[in-house]
Amino acid sequence: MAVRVQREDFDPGQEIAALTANNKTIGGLTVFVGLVREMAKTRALSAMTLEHYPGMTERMLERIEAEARERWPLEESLIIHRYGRLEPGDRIVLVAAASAHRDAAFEACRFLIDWLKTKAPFWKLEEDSQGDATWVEARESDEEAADRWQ
Amino acid sequence: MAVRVQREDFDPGQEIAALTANNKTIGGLTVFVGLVREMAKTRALSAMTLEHYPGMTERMLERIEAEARERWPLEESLIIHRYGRLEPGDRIVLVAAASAHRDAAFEACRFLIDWLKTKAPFWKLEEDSQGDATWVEARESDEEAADRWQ
Amino acid sequence: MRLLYFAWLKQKVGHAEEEVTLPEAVTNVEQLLAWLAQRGDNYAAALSDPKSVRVAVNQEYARPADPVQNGDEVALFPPVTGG
Amino acid sequence: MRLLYFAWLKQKVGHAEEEVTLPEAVTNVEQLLAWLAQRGDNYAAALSDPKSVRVAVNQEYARPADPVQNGDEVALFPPVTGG
Repeated sequence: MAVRVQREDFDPGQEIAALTANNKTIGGLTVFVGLVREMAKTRALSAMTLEHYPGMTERMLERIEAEARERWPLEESLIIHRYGRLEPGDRIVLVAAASAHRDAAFEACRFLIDWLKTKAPFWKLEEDSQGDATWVEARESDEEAADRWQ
Repeated sequence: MAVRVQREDFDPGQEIAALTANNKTIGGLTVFVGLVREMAKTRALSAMTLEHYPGMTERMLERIEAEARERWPLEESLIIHRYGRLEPGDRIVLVAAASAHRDAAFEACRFLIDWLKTKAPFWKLEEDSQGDATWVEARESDEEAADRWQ
Repeated sequence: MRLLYFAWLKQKVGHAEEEVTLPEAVTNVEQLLAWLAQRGDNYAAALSDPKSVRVAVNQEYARPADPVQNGDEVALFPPVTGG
Repeated sequence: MRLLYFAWLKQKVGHAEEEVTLPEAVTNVEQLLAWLAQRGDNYAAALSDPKSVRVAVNQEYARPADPVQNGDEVALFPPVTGG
């Protein structure tokens, strides 16, 4: 059970290994990794800057994680979210949930990323190849995805 | 797009890195790793042996993967399944799906493992600490999970 | 009261944070936003569309009727877009 | 015809594979299982519960009425439990 908000990249393999090490109760681990895509809605991106609210961001992520652990019998869980300037192909976020059974692992992992997207204070500033910078607007589909878990 | 049936262990981190390398169209990657649990239904296991049908197993996994790629717009997909003798904590299977969007990545990953469990010719022989060996019976819940995708 | 601004709200207001002393008449989030909006063109522009402004009081999401007071940390930001 | 057995079917039959020549009357999966079951106690025991036997003909899942012929590779096994 851990939450990390950091500028540095992370190593999914190392995180997965640490989550499952020495816990022989785990039958399934689901991991989601979000990456910066080159193509935004209508244009090619050269970079993206992620801003966050130090303090509140960690607090909200911890709450999302605690909520997942109340809803599903998880052995382990992890949320890592980066901030700062990222380029296409860079990792942004990792969420993981491990449980005795795969149902719980899948559902909790999906819940973590859906809630994170609507509850955790992060904002994306996209830069295109012309140097134009635009703040990403919240997507209704993200709200709908999070609403499924109400 | 790849399927591997192998006796050796695999490195989830290396597989994830290879899947996402140099593809800036990927926005989300979902990975499921299945592990040998120490506790079966009613007793502690000391080991498990996975038998398969060389030839048909690979063929079925390739078909399951092709089916996922028809249903969702995937950039990458991967199925690795081990056979032979495994101990509690050992990795059994990895399925992964990468797409521009997380919906497709999650659903395709779930589909891959659900179908694999009911269509791919693998059989598990569990050994407990007394040395008693029992073939695992197919679970109805696995059939139901696969039926959702019909 | 400590005020924090994020994302385009920070850009429109022109700074990331400031200390303010609330008039006595300002006791909830809605009143705070109305009071801020009349402090200058930059604030008016930043707060012109209340639907796109989210408020956190002491790092908890807050609604228009939720109370505020001097000593609070209040953050203003657009809907979140992480992950 | 090449016959393959897996998991407990292999243990009950006593071997993993064999070559057989089909009698002319055996033309589908159902007839094949009936014919095998009367070849000895080991076969009868392995095939006593048809609901727990799956059949693949040339590495494709097959149903009772699907045809079989000499030259086919036919596998008998319990419901699968991988993953």
